[in-house]
Amino acid sequence: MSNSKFTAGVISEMEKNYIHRLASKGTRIDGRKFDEIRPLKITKGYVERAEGSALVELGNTKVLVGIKIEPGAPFPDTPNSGILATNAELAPLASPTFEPGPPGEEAVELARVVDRGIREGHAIDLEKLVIEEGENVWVVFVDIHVLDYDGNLFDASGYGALAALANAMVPASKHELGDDFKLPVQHYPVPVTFGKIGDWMVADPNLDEESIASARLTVTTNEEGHINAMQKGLSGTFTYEEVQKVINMSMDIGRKVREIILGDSDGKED
Amino acid sequence: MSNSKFTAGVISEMEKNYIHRLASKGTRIDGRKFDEIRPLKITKGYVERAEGSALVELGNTKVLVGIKIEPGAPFPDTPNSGILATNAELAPLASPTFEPGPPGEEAVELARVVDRGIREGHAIDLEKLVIEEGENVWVVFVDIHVLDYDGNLFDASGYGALAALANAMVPASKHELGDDFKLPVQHYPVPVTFGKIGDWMVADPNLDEESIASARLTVTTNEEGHINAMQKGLSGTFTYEEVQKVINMSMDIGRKVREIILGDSDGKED
Amino acid sequence: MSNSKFTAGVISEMEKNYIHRLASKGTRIDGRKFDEIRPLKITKGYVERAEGSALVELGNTKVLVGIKIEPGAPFPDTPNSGILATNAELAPLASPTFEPGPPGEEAVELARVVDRGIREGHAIDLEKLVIEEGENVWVVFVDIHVLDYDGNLFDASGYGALAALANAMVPASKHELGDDFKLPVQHYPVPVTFGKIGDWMVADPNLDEESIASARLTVTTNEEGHINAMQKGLSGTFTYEEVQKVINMSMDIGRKVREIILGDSDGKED
Amino acid sequence: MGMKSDIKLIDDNGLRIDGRLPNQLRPIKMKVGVLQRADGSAYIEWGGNRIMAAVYGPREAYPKHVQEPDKAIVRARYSMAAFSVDERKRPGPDRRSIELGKVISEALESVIFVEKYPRTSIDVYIEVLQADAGTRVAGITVAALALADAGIPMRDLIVGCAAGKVDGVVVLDLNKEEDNYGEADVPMAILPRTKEIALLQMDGDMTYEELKAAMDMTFEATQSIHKMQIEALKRKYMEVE
Amino acid sequence: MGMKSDIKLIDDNGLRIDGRLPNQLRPIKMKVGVLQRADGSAYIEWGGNRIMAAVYGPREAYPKHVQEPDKAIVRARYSMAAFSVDERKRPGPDRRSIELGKVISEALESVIFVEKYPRTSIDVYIEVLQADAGTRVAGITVAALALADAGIPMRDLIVGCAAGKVDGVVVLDLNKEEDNYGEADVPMAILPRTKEIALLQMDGDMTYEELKAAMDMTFEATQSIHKMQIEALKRKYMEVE
Amino acid sequence: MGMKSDIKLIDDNGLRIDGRLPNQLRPIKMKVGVLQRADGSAYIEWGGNRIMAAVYGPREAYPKHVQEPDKAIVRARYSMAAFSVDERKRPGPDRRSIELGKVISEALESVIFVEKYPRTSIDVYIEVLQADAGTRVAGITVAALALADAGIPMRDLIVGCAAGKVDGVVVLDLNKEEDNYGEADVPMAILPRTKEIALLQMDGDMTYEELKAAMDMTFEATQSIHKMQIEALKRKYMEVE
Repeated sequence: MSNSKFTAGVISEMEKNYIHRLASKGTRIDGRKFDEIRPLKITKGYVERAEGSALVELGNTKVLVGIKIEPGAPFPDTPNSGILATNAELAPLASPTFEPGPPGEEAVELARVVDRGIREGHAIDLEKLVIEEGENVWVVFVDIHVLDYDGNLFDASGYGALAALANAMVPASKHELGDDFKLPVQHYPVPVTFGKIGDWMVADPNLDEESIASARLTVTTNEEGHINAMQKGLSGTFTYEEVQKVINMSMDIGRKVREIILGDSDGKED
Repeated sequence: MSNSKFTAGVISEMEKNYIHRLASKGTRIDGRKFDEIRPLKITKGYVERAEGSALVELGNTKVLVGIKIEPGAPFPDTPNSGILATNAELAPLASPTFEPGPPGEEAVELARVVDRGIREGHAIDLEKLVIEEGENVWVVFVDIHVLDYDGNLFDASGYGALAALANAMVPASKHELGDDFKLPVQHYPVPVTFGKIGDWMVADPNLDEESIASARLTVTTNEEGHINAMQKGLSGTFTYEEVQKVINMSMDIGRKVREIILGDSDGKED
Repeated sequence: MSNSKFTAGVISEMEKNYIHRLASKGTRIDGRKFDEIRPLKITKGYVERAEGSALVELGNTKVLVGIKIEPGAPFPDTPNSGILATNAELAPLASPTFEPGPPGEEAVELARVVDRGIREGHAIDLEKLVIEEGENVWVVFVDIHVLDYDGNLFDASGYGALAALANAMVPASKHELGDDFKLPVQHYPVPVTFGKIGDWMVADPNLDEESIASARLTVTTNEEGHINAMQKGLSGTFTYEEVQKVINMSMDIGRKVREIILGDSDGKED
Repeated sequence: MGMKSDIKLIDDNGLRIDGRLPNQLRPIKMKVGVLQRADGSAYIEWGGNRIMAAVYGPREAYPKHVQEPDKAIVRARYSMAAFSVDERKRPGPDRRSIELGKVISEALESVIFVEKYPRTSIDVYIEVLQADAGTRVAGITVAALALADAGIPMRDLIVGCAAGKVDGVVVLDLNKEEDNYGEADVPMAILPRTKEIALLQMDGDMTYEELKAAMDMTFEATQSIHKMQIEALKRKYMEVE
Repeated sequence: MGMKSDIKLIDDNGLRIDGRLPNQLRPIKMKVGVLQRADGSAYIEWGGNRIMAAVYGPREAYPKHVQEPDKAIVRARYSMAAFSVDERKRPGPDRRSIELGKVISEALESVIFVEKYPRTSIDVYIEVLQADAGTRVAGITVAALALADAGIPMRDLIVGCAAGKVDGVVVLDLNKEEDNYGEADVPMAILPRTKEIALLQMDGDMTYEELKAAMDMTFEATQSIHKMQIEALKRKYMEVE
Repeated sequence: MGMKSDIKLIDDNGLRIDGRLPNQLRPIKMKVGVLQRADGSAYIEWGGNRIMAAVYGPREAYPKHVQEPDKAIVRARYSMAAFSVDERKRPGPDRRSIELGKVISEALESVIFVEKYPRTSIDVYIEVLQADAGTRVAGITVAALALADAGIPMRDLIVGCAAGKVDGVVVLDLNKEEDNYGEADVPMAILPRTKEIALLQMDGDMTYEELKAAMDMTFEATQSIHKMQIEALKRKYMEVE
């Protein structure tokens, strides 16, 4: 199914033409360059009682990610590994098109793409989360809560997850399992998403751009310049060259975003 | 959401005016006084194979409550306490407006209000239901089955629950855990509900009255005159004085109802 | 509810009259005799990785049955017995009237009728599937996957289940519980279904016949000529004599089908 | 059917564990018109079974896409109260309830003049308050009364009853122990006037002769159950007059 | 309410475990207009509670069969983020959330001029991001601001607050420990102008006099909370001008 | 991807555990028109994968609110039989199936002339009967045949194929062990005529150069898979003539 839940009725034919015309002149509806993301603000520790949390504001898109860490049984085929579980809620307060109820395919895709980025980029050293081999390990729940939807949830959620993980403590003492310790985060795989508008690739599309993009590509790269995950979306196509271009731009932007995520902002919104 | 499932299309504008006019003359559509409940008949032991049961007829409203008691694991934070679990089914045979399917918000509220009355009034001495501390306790299931709906399910269900609990045996021998024993019931918190019609408060509203009431208040009091639970409903409001008046009347009516519940009627409907 | 999901809009009034007229002349729309089933082809081992499997083609009806066998806890009341669990999926690829989603009442009835045939006919010697009494037994999952729907799913599914069971191995070595061994199948209870068209009983009704049948009767008999299960369906009725006639014909047809099921065809479709 | 057990279900005098003869029914009591809101209702006690049935309709079928242009749809819902059985049953329909709802719907439809009420539904709710084997046939029997009480035109007053086999003996109307440890169960629903069979299921292990004996027994029993139905209806409508 | 514990909730000086006097509120901060997409929104910090509310509507009610011909329907949805509580909460509504959504909807409807917008819905989403007891009354308080921000005409700016009993003392605005180990909780919602009661629940054990004392305390507190609401709205709309 | 293991996936001769060269496909067999009821259907065996696809449509989209006024909607449903994998899978869609259904729908829509059939749906059902890694790309490949068999106008016959990295070597078309214990997987769907990329996912760890090598390998392989598609269609339609 197409992404109609995200964009239904958001934009008129006239606006659509206007955005295309701007693109042909090298600019965007909010004045950004093609490879420029919106202002990014990350507030770590927004929810003090969660084991880790971060509020991400990417332009007007607002996502809160909270981490809970609890002991649990390991999967039978990975007795020596902690568990990562990622969930996304498109809370209906975030958009008139989000409805209450169980997660739809958009929420499922969002959760899985964020999960793959963290998992395949080995962001967390899961082997350090074993309490007793084969019996008891730490389960890391990453819960993504979308609060205000103005496009590009993949990136906002991915940044929130990384920032929240980076700031999370394993609550060992609460369970009488020794001292609390910092969640072992070893890599920072950063997703960057591009929308294809006409023949142009624009970074971090906002809602208006997302509504008229023919295709979407998210590339997750880590601090070593390796690629950890990709996800193409929508019913348009990319050429080989376009994909290569997007990968390169994603790496560049990813580097800058990683610095912001690793920044020492820590505290509540004022 | 409003209580539309309960009352949709039940009453015409003309009947509504008629009921208001009667109220202004101090009487009600079925001739009762404002603080008079409908005839109440309680048949204990209606379902012999349940651990306890009671059929309540409150006017034409008919509710069957059954108790099942089974061993189970205690909640981690209350290792020294049995468990109370209350469920309500608005069976579709009881009303043209009840539909098959999982419990709606009306059934959930009903179950939770009855549950709170029993729980907060400490009707059952849950500490006497521990089999092995932290390992095994008795779980008391209170299942409310609405059979015929003519208004005021809160009270009919609450009376049925109390009567069924009062008549319940813990089936210890069946589980090879010693002799059966009477469920330890120590308090009798009795709910009484009033509907607000115009500026009048009427006890035990029937379906017609419920349909036109602007607000509803249930007050649960015990044999010591203490208040254990309150629940206001519907989109109308009460003044402070009205609430006080309802509480006082509920205590009075509750005393009489408690006698009927504790009465020795025990046997099947003939 | 009627069987509208299966047959909705399948057949016109004209076709209906035509089939009735044919029946009155002793024949059927595809030229078969009343007690003649469609060509039956069974391919055992179609899915090599399942513990057992069979693809059944009964005319144009196509059903794939797969068996998975895993260790699990026995039911408390049968500690000395393995477990049989049967499930049916009316996959939406099989018919324009099958919809994605949880099993509807047709799928539930299909699974339960196939399950009863196997269970009540004691096809599997479940007592030989105990690993450790009261602790661990083999659970036999029979999964029916309907691929192409041209009528009479009960029989096609039943034949597939028997053939797949007959060809299943218990994967003991995979779970370090000794050598693999053949699933102990001791009886072959074979279902045969008749549709009632006018006053005629036709064996193995195809979709067109099913759509106009007033009643349906499935009789499951074993190699000793005993009856193990019956299931009447649809809103028409049978006389006592009609039931007797159907039972007798079912036994006859069942004998022939049993030979095909026990045949040594084993391998993939070419 | 067929759980292994050492229980002797038929004693040396040929009597059953509840003292009945092989062809003897359990005690049955029926009452018509037991609920106010429903368009029709009835209650039955049959052995340890306590079952209530209510009928709503004919009423506009909802949701609209289930409507049939030329007839009423008959929707029976069979459900068991959580406390109706030994071990508490989780509320909500399980697979058994779904199947029983389907076959009971089909059986009831066979007697209702559905073509009189196009685009409507006739909803039959069967609530098992206490279960003691044979609930589906008792449910059909009491549903027939509720349909009559609702004034639904029918070509016959349908009756349900079961027979089966325990300890090798063909017996009528199995109770819970016989159902659990017996060898076969044959629930049926009969149109008493024409003797048509509207519901027929069977599970277990029976020879052809045993099955015929069981069916014969049931046919005979349904005639006397039918008389009780008529009496119950008379009691209701005599009180009214 | 009423879990057994050895925790002393009121110290020898009559102070509570967080140092408050019996009739003292926890710190409260409010902000109006915190979300872009919603028609109205607001945020509240109340003790350790962090709650966001958004309003959509009046908009055509969907599905159509819930529409009322003569008024708007008010649908409040109360939900808690998985990470808002000590032990992770499974996403999706539980029975508590369903009940709270219902009573909050009824309370909010009491102040909205619903008859102005027939066939529409006014959807209020209350998201508890961090929970610290009293979420339902804080949720109503912040929802009132979101409704005002959405320009929904109301006859009053509704305020929620709770009182209760801990260690035998009637206290205002219970925190988490007091809620867990105290003896009673009385959440209320008040129309500050007319002093009407739009939400009233209670659980625990209280005498009539204690209950009146608790209600009096709440009435007084709602007046000061109401002032904070007005301030929060002014801050938003002064910035705008 | 990336479960720890001691399994050596590439031997000293550079061959893979199933004896293939790095750029070698597993054996593939395709058949068009395998089902009677569907408007179009096809079957593929690809290594140990056994997958059936059926197409229904264009038909009126249901429920109505999903209809698009100016085009058909393409709804692919990916599902795995309970017995298709080593440990029995619970029936019904899991999160993985839901995501795959979404990305496959989008990929298929890229080749279908959806604007020709407003207000309709084109439903594609992909049933994995046995799974052996690469099911999504095999599923797209067989779905293309089913769409062609249904006569749906398309601008190209889309082809799926994956490449990846195992033991540090870039390889084509991972099998189950390589998928479980390898380092990266890059499933793609290509329009063979224009070489456009309609599906692209990746997970694992790859350098930019490795990723390019994997994509190159896939591009080349899709050309030969495309020829097999054409052959399969010819076989069907030659038999017909």
